[in-house]
Amino acid sequence: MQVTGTVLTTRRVDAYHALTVVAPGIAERYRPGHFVSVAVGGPYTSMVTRRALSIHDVKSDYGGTVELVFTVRGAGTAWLAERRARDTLDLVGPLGRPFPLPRDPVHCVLVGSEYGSAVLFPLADALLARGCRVDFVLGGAGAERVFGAMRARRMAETTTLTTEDGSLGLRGKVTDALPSVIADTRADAVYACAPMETLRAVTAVAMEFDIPVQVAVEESMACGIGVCMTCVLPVIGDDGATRMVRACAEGPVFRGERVRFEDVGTIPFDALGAPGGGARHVS
Amino acid sequence: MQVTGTVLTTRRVDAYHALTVVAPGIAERYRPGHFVSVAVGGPYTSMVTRRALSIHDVKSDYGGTVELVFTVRGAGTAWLAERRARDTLDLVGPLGRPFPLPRDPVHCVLVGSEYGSAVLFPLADALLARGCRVDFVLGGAGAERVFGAMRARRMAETTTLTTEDGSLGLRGKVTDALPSVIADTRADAVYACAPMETLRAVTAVAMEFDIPVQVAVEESMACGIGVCMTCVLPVIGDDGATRMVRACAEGPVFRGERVRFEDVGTIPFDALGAPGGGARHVS
Amino acid sequence: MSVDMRTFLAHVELANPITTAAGCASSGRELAQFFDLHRLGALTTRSITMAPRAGRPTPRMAETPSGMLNAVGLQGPGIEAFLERELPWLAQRGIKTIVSIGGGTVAEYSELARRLADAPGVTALEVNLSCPNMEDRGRVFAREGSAAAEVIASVRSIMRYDVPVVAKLAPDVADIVSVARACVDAGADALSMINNPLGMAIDTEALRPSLAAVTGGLSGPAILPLAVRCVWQVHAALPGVPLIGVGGVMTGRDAFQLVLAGACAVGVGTALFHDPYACLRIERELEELLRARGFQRLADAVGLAHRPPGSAPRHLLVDTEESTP
Amino acid sequence: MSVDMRTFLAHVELANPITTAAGCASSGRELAQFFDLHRLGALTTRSITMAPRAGRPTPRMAETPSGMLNAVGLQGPGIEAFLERELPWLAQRGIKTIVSIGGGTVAEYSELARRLADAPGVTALEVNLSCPNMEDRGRVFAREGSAAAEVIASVRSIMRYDVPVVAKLAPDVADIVSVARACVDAGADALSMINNPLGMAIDTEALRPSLAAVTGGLSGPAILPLAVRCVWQVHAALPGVPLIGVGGVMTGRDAFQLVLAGACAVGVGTALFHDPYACLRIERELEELLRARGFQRLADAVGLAHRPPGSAPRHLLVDTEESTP
Ligand SMILES: Cc1cc2nc3c(=O)[nH]c(=O)nc-3n(C[C@H](O)[C@H](O)[C@H](O)COP(=O)(O)OP(=O)(O)OC[C@H]3O[C@@H](n4cnc5c(N)ncnc54)[C@H](O)[C@@H]3O)c2cc1C
Ligand SMILES: Cc1cc2nc3c(=O)[nH]c(=O)nc-3n(C[C@H](O)[C@H](O)[C@H](O)COP(=O)(O)OP(=O)(O)OC[C@H]3O[C@@H](n4cnc5c(N)ncnc54)[C@H](O)[C@@H]3O)c2cc1C
Ligand SMILES: Cc1cc2nc3c(=O)[nH]c(=O)nc-3n(C[C@H](O)[C@H](O)[C@H](O)COP(=O)(O)O)c2cc1C
Ligand SMILES: Cc1cc2nc3c(=O)[nH]c(=O)nc-3n(C[C@H](O)[C@H](O)[C@H](O)COP(=O)(O)O)c2cc1C
Ligand code: FES
Ligand code: FES
Repeated sequence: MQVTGTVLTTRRVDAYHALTVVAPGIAERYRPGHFVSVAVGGPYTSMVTRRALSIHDVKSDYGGTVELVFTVRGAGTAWLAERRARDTLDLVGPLGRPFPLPRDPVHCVLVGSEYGSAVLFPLADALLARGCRVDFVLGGAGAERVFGAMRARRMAETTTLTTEDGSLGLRGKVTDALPSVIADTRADAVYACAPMETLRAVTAVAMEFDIPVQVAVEESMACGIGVCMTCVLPVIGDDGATRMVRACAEGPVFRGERVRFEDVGTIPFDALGAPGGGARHVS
Repeated sequence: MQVTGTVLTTRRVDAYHALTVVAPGIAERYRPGHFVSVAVGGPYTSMVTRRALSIHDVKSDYGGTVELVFTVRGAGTAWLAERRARDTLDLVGPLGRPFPLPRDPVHCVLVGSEYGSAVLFPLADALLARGCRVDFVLGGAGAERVFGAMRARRMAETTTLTTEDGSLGLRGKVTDALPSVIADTRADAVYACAPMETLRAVTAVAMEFDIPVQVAVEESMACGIGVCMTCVLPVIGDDGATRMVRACAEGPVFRGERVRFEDVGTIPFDALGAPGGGARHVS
Repeated sequence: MSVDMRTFLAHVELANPITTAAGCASSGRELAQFFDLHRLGALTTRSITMAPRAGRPTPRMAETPSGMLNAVGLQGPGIEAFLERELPWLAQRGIKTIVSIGGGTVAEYSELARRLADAPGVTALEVNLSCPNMEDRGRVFAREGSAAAEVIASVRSIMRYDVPVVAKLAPDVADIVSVARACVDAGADALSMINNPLGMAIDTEALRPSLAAVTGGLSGPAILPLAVRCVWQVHAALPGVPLIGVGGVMTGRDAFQLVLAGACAVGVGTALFHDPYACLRIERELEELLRARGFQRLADAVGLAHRPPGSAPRHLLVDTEESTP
Repeated sequence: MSVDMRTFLAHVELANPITTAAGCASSGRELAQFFDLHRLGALTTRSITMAPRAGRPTPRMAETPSGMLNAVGLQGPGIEAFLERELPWLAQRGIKTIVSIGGGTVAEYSELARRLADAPGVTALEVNLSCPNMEDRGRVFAREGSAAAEVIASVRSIMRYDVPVVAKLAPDVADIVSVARACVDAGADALSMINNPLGMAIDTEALRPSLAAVTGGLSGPAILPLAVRCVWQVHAALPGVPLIGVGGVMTGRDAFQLVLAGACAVGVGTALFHDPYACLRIERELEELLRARGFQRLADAVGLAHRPPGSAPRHLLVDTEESTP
């Protein structure tokens, strides 16, 4: 659904911007892992595409609010960073396939890098509500780019932090720390949100431990609602065939081992409908 | 020159919006009749052309301010109407040829319609400073569209108001009132700023009385600085030849009898360089 | 007083002039989550190809000033799956459906037409001529009148007489009227224009083309003036031919420009990416603009801007003031 | 470390790659009120015609999303007055001047070239081929390779060998490369692209075309992706030919896109209407972008985006982060 929400609060969280927006309909339908798409630039803007942002939090005040956490990358996020309380924001959501939750009270490791961590906190809440054990591995380039360390510490059994410059926690990447966390916590499942390269490595680790891994991917999106076909990546289906599927509609959450990370940005020769591919006749 | 000015105050004046902008360099160079061009829409806007607005007033506070008075017509002026104190505004100016002032302390009638009146007040100041007598004829569709009546009354010997709906002053147009004002004040010259149709009629009246008339015209402008050639109208030169001249660079102020009002929006067959015209060989 | 928004694509009546643009509404189901598809004049499908197609590699899109580039490469399930899963879903719900087809040879377009000839639920067939012609060194059909005409003639001969064949044209030509004329002479019942002009962006960080496919189709408001011009020129030359105006329509006012230029229907593409409800909003805004100008029927506005200067706009009963666009 | 911004238009050296676009800087004097014209790589004049021209009626301009339409109709004083008043003013000041010419017949272009052949101060001659060919039912020269080539061949044969002849091409063609090739084969020393694609807007209040001339040329950021694509395609096909990239350049980043696509010089048009200092700003921004990426010479960036994927960007000594564009 589309909502013209009012910005309630804006704040800086370390290197990130956080916006809380009143958006009752979206908050109500929300599940952890959902994202929204935000119109940027105001009236008469030259920016025609929306920006996809994960929902970091929903609250019930004012009929329902959503919180977005983002980093300034280009013109659209720069505009968003200038929003102030009482400005209006045009959101479409909740979008995408949320994180599937385990039926049983299992042990889960939640792995987040940079702003990717933001989407994991409501997931952690949902897991805790089901009696799961939650452990966090959060990382970033430097201390101020590790999002949510404090909150993680309050919620989780353990929280492991990594930074590439060593300014906070272990020096290195989240995937450097992950194996020992999985081993120590006897984890049954991994959830991750991070850049594609990191998700690939997280998936490799989880597969090594032979435990399921759910990853939330990020692909350039023009519509966010499944109609433009710009956000595709190669994913293996239940039938074993690779298809170019939409990150916005079939994702952004996928089972890690199903995503052909090494082929992202290409059309694998054996994908359904690949040019000249024998796979043409699979369907 | 180009100035990124800060909006000092915004207010409504009857049907109009007024913005005072700190723009020292422009205020300093200003002469009555000058205009500025304003960038609209903010960063990443889809509006690529500036909007031309007459300077209504300059003051010396804050190193120099200019005041603009405008009506909302389309998207650009709608955006301008939303500016608030402390916003910045990108101005180029002062532009155009200002009103020529008489050497002697003559009697002048200043005729303005709608927001066109705005540009006449600093002109009146300048005329008064030279010892001229000033009389105003101001009009509009209705009472709230007659700009500056109070101020005119304070400055001028007489002020005649006209409205088309009769809600203020005489029912009718400024040109209905003009002949008797000229006669009563024994006017030596007329200055006018109004829609083209009105300027044409004002010019006709002045010519009937055989007194000079200076008109400030309004033409759709893409650049305001004389480089795009979109703002032209047919004007008779000193040599008697008609040329398509730029309202922004050769104008916006012209001697009324030189403007071929009835041919505005056409290329008169006898204009210099008119298609197939014998005038090709005039130059 | 409500405005009669009905329009005709050849002899097929649509309840209103607004349709989705080909390739911008996927299978239709995605938009159905947002609104009742029956409220569209028609739904236009993505361009269906013979074989399933995986499309082009990513990145497939880049934002440009008031526009975007796309290089999707006709990703889709192929005609088989379309006939099995997508078309029946639309047909069962009675949604007016313009099926778009794309091919690399005249034979492929013809085969697609054959497969669709007896399928229930095809309101009209739109032939996407912006596909590379494999038999002419990949030159796009729409850029060569005779190649375009050959496709249309063959498709027209195959489709049932009561299913209009719409030729979809591209603006990247020296003379759109001659391509339009060739298609109409070959039997096109209507024309749709414009498809995306070819554009490109370069990523100034990576120092490479922004799109994996290097070039891509430009869409969005940036191209509205090109669409208005093409519709105008073709309507002037072929006033009897129904035109679907497409290109950069974001508002009812944009749609109205195309209608005044000569379009009897209007396609909405990129706007859907920004606003899933765009078609409904645009229809409402267009109706409001017509009403405010005293039109009783959309049909009276089609091509109206062509009337000679000085002639009175006879359909204007009232001339009301309009607020800010 | 400053970047070497010099560039060559054929054998003519320009101090930097930024020039005004034809018809967007009037006689030059207007901009001289704002900055020293010597700081331009070159000033390109409006297209000079034989006779004085009054141009088209007003309205001559309409704003469109991220663009504008113009229908000025080459208003200007004619070659006589140009040679008497405008060119000497520039020549005396030693301002590098690219003189643009426009005509309706091959003979007219040739006559213009003859008049300019001995005039001092002509750095290069740009042939505006987007003029209607009176001998071919008003078909624009730029849309027909052979007509364009005929003009270029004649002009080239007349101009002195040391004055480069630049053919200015339009994007409204099915295949810009073939027109480019025809012009180069006919002797063009360089190419400039793109001129305005033809567009149109309709005034939805008046229910008439917004421009008195009905159609007009589209310019501004909206067309940048078309310009990048044309420059890219032509540079790929004719890598040795110097290209002036023009179309929608508002920032150094836009100019950089054209440079990476293959332009060795960049024309700035519509941006001047918004910002009289645009050329200087764009030059500064472009230099800054090059510097930040470790380029020592502009020349090393020309066409760089064509390098095969995987090959290292050898000119990148440092790979610094960039802030918001
Ligand atoms: C499902 C999903 C969730 C996301 N959640 C967050 C989040 O919570 N916080 C956050 O900071 N960022 C998030 N991103 C990334 C965010 O969408 C981009 O940073 C943002 O779109 C960049 O916009 P821009 O105007 O700053 O950059 P520009 O480069 O100007 O954007 C130009 C165009 O490219 C698209 N684009 C560019 N980069 C990306 C990207 N990485 N992903 C998707 N589209 C892109 C934009 O949508 C726009 O259409 C998410 C992306 C996806 C797909
Ligand atoms: C010398 C001069 C002085 C002016 N002074 C004033 C003033 O003091 N107060 C005031 O309210 N208005 C003034 N105008 C008119 C003002 O420029 C237009 O109302 C304004 O440009 C409309 O912009 P918009 O975005 O609202 O309309 P839009 O219709 O969205 O404008 C679209 C484009 O057309 C141009 N345009 C449209 N109408 C006009 C017009 N009437 N004149 C010039 N350009 C136009 C705009 O500049 C823009 O490029 C003046 C015009 C000129 C030429
Ligand atoms: C992502 C995308 C996919 C498209 N796919 C098709 C297609 O399959 N067939 C087709 O004829 N046109 C296709 N088009 C072109 C549109 O139908 C339309 O002609 C064009 O985008 C201009 O309209 P717009 O500016 O409203 O998007 C596509 C456009 C976009 C943006
Ligand atoms: C008002 C105006 C006048 C123009 N006049 C000419 C001209 O005389 N000769 C020419 O070759 N191009 C002319 N052009 C085209 C420009 O030189 C340029 O190719 C085009 O506008 C694209 O660049 P831009 O987007 O930077 O304006 C004109 C463009 C505009 C907007
Ligand atoms: S973003 Fe459009 S289909 Fe996914
Ligand atoms: S507005 Fe550009 S020349 Fe007058």
